Amino acid sequence: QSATDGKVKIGILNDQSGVYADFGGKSSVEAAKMAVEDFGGKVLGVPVEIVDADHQNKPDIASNIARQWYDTEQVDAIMELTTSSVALAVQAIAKEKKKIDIVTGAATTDLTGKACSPYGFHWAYDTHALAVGTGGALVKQGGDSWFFLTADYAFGYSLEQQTTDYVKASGGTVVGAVRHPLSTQDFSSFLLQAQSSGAKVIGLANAGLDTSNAIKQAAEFGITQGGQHLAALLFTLAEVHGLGLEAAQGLTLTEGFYWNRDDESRAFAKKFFARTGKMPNMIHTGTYSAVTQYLKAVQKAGTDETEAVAKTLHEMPVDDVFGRGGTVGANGRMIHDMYLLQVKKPADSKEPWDYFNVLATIPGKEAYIDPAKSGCDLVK
Amino acid sequence: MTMIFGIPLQALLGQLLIGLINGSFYALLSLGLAIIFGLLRVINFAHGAQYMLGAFVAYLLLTYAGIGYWPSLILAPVIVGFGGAIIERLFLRRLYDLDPLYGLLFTFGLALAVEGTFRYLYGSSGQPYATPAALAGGANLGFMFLPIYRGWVVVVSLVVCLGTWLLIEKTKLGAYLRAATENAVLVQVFGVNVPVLLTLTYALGAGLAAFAGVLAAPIYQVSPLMGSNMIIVVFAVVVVGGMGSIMGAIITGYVLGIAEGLTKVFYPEASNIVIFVIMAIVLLIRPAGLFGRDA
Amino acid sequence: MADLLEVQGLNAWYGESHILHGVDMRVAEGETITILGRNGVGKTTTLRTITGIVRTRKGRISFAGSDMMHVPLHKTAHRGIGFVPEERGIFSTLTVSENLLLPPVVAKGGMTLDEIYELFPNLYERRGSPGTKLSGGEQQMLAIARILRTGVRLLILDEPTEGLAPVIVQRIGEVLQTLKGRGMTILLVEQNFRFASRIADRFYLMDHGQMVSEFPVGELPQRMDTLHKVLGV
Amino acid sequence: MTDITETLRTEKSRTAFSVQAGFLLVGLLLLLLAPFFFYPIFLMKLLCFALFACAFNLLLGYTGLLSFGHATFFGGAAYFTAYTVKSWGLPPELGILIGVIGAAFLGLVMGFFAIRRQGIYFAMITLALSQMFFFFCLQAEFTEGEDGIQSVPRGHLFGFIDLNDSTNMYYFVLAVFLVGILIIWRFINSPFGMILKSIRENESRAISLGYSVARYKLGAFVMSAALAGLAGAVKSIVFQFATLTDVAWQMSGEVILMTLLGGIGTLIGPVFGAGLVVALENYLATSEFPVTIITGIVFMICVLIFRRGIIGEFYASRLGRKLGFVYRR
Amino acid sequence: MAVSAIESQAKPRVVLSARGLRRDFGGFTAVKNVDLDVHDASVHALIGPNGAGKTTVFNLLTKFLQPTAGTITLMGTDITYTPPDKVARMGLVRSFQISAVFPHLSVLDNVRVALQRPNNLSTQFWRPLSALYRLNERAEQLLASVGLSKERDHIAADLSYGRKRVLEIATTLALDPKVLLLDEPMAGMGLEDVGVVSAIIRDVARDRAVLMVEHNLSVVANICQHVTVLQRGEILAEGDYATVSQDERVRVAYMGTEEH
Ligand SMILES: Nc1ncnc2c1ncn2[C@@H]1O[C@H](COP(=O)(O)OP(=O)(O)OP(=O)(O)O)[C@@H](O)[C@H]1O
Ligand SMILES: Nc1ncnc2c1ncn2[C@@H]1O[C@H](COP(=O)(O)OP(=O)(O)OP(=O)(O)O)[C@@H](O)[C@H]1O
Ligand SMILES: CC(C)C[C@H](N)C(=O)O
Ligand SMILES: [Mg+2]
Ligand SMILES: [Mg+2]
Repeated sequence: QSATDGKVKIGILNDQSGVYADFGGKSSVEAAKMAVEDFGGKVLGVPVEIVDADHQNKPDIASNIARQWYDTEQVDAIMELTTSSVALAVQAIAKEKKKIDIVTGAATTDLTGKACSPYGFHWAYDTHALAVGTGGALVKQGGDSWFFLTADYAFGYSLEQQTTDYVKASGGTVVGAVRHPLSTQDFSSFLLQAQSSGAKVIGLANAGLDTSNAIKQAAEFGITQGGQHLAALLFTLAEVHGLGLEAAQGLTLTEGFYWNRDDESRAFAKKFFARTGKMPNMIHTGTYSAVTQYLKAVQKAGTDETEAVAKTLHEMPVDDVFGRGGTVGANGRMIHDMYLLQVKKPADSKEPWDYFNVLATIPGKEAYIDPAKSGCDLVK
Repeated sequence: MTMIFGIPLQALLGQLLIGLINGSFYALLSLGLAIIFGLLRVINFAHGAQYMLGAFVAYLLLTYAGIGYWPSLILAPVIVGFGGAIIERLFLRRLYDLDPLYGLLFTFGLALAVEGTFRYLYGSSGQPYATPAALAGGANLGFMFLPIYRGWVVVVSLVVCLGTWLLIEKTKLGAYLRAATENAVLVQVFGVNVPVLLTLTYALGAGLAAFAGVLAAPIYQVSPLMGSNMIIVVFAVVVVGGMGSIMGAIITGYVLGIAEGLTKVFYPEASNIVIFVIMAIVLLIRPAGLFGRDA
Repeated sequence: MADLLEVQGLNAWYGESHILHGVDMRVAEGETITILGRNGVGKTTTLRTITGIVRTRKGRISFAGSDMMHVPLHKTAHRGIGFVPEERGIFSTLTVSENLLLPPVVAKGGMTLDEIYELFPNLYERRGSPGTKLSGGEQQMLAIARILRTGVRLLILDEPTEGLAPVIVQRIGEVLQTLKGRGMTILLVEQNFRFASRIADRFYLMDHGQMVSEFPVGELPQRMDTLHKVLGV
Repeated sequence: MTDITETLRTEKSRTAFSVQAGFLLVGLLLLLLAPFFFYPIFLMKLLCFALFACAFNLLLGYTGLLSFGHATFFGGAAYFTAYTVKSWGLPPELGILIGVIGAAFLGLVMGFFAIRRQGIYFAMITLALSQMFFFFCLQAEFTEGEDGIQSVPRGHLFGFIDLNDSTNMYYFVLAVFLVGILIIWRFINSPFGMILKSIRENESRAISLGYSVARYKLGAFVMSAALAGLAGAVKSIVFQFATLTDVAWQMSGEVILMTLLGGIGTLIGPVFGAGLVVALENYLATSEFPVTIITGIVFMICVLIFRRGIIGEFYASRLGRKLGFVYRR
Repeated sequence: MAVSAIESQAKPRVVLSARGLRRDFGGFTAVKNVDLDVHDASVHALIGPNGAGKTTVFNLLTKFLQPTAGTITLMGTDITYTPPDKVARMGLVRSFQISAVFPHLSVLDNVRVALQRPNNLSTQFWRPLSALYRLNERAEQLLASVGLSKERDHIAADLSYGRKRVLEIATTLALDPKVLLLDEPMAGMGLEDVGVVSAIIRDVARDRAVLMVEHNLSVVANICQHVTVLQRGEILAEGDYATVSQDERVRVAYMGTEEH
């Protein structure tokens, strides 16, 4: 029993220089390396190797790298895959080449829906979980009319769509939406449209710096003073840190992990902080978890051969600092609890990186789409 | 709410104002391009990079030297202009005798290298730059909430554009510049050190771009690619205006900014391309541009 | 008389094409010299090479005793050479007075603005209008006037009467006479040698990039026939 | 500006002819054997870009027009092909044909506007128009925004050659490349090419001889666009992808670099230029060092001291001349 | 086509005519009130001091410049708004003041380029260059007629200035034009070439109209039947050489008199 080609190699493919670089970026590579070290550095008697690359959020660059990794560099699994367009592209290649991919960085539910792969897994979070978490919370607070600022690609559409569904199901209305290209710098004219729409909630169906910029500029144009509410549908610790508590306070957001949750998470975070100088968000930790689980599966399957590992991954329960009590659906979705968080006021933050109050824990079953209803044709 | 063509007045005026703000940047940048092109016959593709550098220098001054917005507003253009002067002396100068396309290609390469370097050093995500305290906040104009800083941008860009225009139209140095634009050799025969004039002109153009960059820093993120997105639109502005006159460059900049703002109200899908569409129409009617003279 | 300008074995090229093939000439202080020659023989090129505009050149040019071959173009004016080009070079975006004030004063002895306006009253009337709104004659006057301010020692003129009405030609002749009277040295290219004959002290005849003969104004009558032939008039 | 082809024609020297034929044969052999030694996808990418650069050079090198908008044709064709193959289920050869026709049409439209101005203005106008096309692609439904058109099936060529097999795919790309080069070669060395050359040499004279210069330029522009489109269309089949990268202005810049680096106005220079750039990018793709820094610096160096490009310098060198090459611009 | 239709009728004596031609550059009027009739089978000289507007008139007639006012008629067809390439195809062909050859083409190719269009060999992009070989014979004839046979394979740029002008004339003749406009065809030529070119022009003008700008008055006296004198954009005098050269105003403005 051994690795088929004498090595086990994991590729971390993510955005390391663009608008989503803070989400994961180089720090995620560290998280992956930590996972390998914590696992003992070897599996089935061969060393585990991590390679990484920056895909600049461009699906074509990502595909080229992925192809080359799978074809010529004996990479066994590719992980993280920030941003949905990239993840969809790479998952398609992985499926065709019968290789494993575990997505922790992208959000679209298509990955485990119509684009699902027997060898593809979706690990940290998804748009449905965000819609349920953040969208749901705001609707409950009375935000029953929405206007969306949507990133113009798969992720944005799916986040807007699922939040819309949720809002409508709760009796609310959506009064309009504008789409903006990835990495937009000036949101002012979009914000003016949102402002004059009169919606109670302006839903930011975007991510990363796009969201941060939109929030900052909304403040500049006095949008929150005007009584409208901003919903950052995808926002993590990293962005809160970048934006600062002053500007971010009061935002409601949903993450799959919070470092200050319990002792176990704090211990992990401390180690991570020592290596990267920042506290982990759900994507860093998700990547750690994905690498760990993959190695466990290889170990258990006794081979790095794709079919066997994929089978094991589907069957084996997840239990680590990230995915406590997680299970993997037949569509590849890892189902675990999510946390509804609120950003603290600057005065309430007791230590560096102490940013959130945990408002609620959303059970995995609620947060994620039932695999049977996901539209994935692998689920009978 | 008052409506105009089915559009709330508030939205219309708001977008117009935003168009004017964008127009301020277009005007500053196309002005710099026009000055450089007029004398050096170089289409300065690095103009976007110099705009970005202006913003970055301001950011770096703040981060590493604690120098704030106001001094940066002067310092950054001077620094970038100085860098431009060096580039002109060392490289651009060698290209004057060749097809002007080489100047375009050289500055294109320069832009790539500079932007690449900053992306390498700072990532493409961009750095925040705070609005100076004195200009923070906003004023409620009734139809919209105008951030004071953006109002300042419009005013200061108008002042700088007019100032530059006066410099060129009303001073001795400006006369040299205009004369050299027409016939550099003759001006040199008249004892003017035209090579130095060329250097100064390039520095001035680069400095103007950098100035626009500093102005932009608090509005947008300070990001390595902020200029490359801008420069192509500015090229279109320049084609529409034609390279004939300084005033033409300024006016076209503002007008197209506003046109873009209006499109955002009436047909937002086309807002990104409206300037290019206008360019195509102008080309059909007046190939030399609105203010251009036939080459 | 000392030679103010001395040119020896001057060769010049436009790109690949070799235009001047060893021009030799000298101009004494205070003298007025006219270069004659058919179209395209290199008269303009000679002037442009002496002023330093054409820089692919070989040979020797010395002015007031010092070598000019390595003087940068913008320094020639400061050495005391003033050039009025064939195409006059009036700047259209500059007003008449801006045009006038453009060349720097390089030495004492130049005319003041007032003197110039006195000499060319019609320029004074039009001092605020853009250069190219002037008539051809006015442009030519402006081109000459522009140099007079600077106090140069050698005035180089390329076909100053080209395309001008006879009255204006006459006016320009008078101006040049005045300058001559003040002791200015003048080097002139002229096709209209009847005009030239009234102000020049000496002639050079140019052909194929060389000076083929040289003669004082007195010999003009007996040279008329050869000139007619060579100049194809 | 002359190269292999022209010496063939004037047959100035027999030895030169055989030397060049030798080069050609060796080159061909290398291309045929390459997939046994190199990663086929890399080779296919290289060939696509080489064809793209040659098509671009047809315009810059032989018509004297610097287009800064060729990404439009390359990327546009990629979108058309990808869309028709994926959504309409067209076979690859038809998809490619549609891509080429689409690119030619885009070339006609862009050319119509741009031909009105010359030199730098031409460059700026093509740049602006291609940026307009970029925004169109960004917003149009069928291009699927930032996602691009993904998972384009490679399908079966003429119904029976399985392009999913990378060897088949490679030889198909090679064939397209060779046909493309052949077309360019014929185009340059044709009566039409002769007129193009004379227009570049002296435009007003050509007009005074009764040639409607604008139409000839437009013809060359459309041809160049169509061939650039061919390259893009094939690339979309190879990579099963069409994305915004291919229509972005950086792509237009890249193809200029390839051509400049290889040698403007030489038939095969751009092939070498493309090879170098693609290899460099491949090498740097997984390193952190942004490729644009290098690209930019190479650009500057080329413009400052190396304007003839690799092949141009070689032709102009003593060895090159001895072998019977001529470089004149 | 219109041209041949007209040709089949009685040949008009005036083949090219302009009425009230005017051209402004910015505020400056380079040409005004020019009426001009160029007759078939004759050589017509346009003379005048430098800057008089001769080249500008050429540019207007050949439509390289659009007149600000006035009309131009070529063999009965109004060409005031016809583009220059079309005008050339109608049979009005010009040469340039600065020699206009295709510098990097061979002498033969220079002439062949001109022959391609009338032989419908200019748009084929699918045919090899050898398709042009059938033009060689005609091209060589043309070269021989101007004495350039020896230089057939030279690169045009390598020719002397005078030979370039000769080549330019050969190229122009290749189009078999009805009306030829020659801008200073002999400027900068050696005496030998002047003779050759004068002879060619005279020969050519047997069944064509030639309008030429020329400074060399002995040439004008020799070969031109009509002379038009231009000054500051306006026509100063017109007629045959003898008349014109006696005209007092012409002598003052152009040739110069002892007194002015
Ligand atoms: N910029 C240039 N590039 C190339 N050749 C030139 C240039 N200027 C002039 N020539 C050529 O150099 C030669 C001499 O020109 P130059 O202008 O000196 O003649 P000229 O004697 O002044 O004639 P004219 O009486 O017409 O002014 C001519 O053959 C002309 O065609
Ligand atoms: N494109 C232009 N723009 C502005 N002015 C022009 C232009 N072309 C010619 N001119 C002006 O028109 C006048 C007539 O010029 P043109 O070239 O027709 O003279 P010409 O009679 O041919 O002279 P030459 O004998 O020197 O060739 C000149 O004053 C010239 O400066
Ligand atoms: C990094 C990201 C948060 C990107 C986003 N989740 C997406 O799926 O496209
Ligand atoms: Mg001259
Ligand atoms: Mg002329």
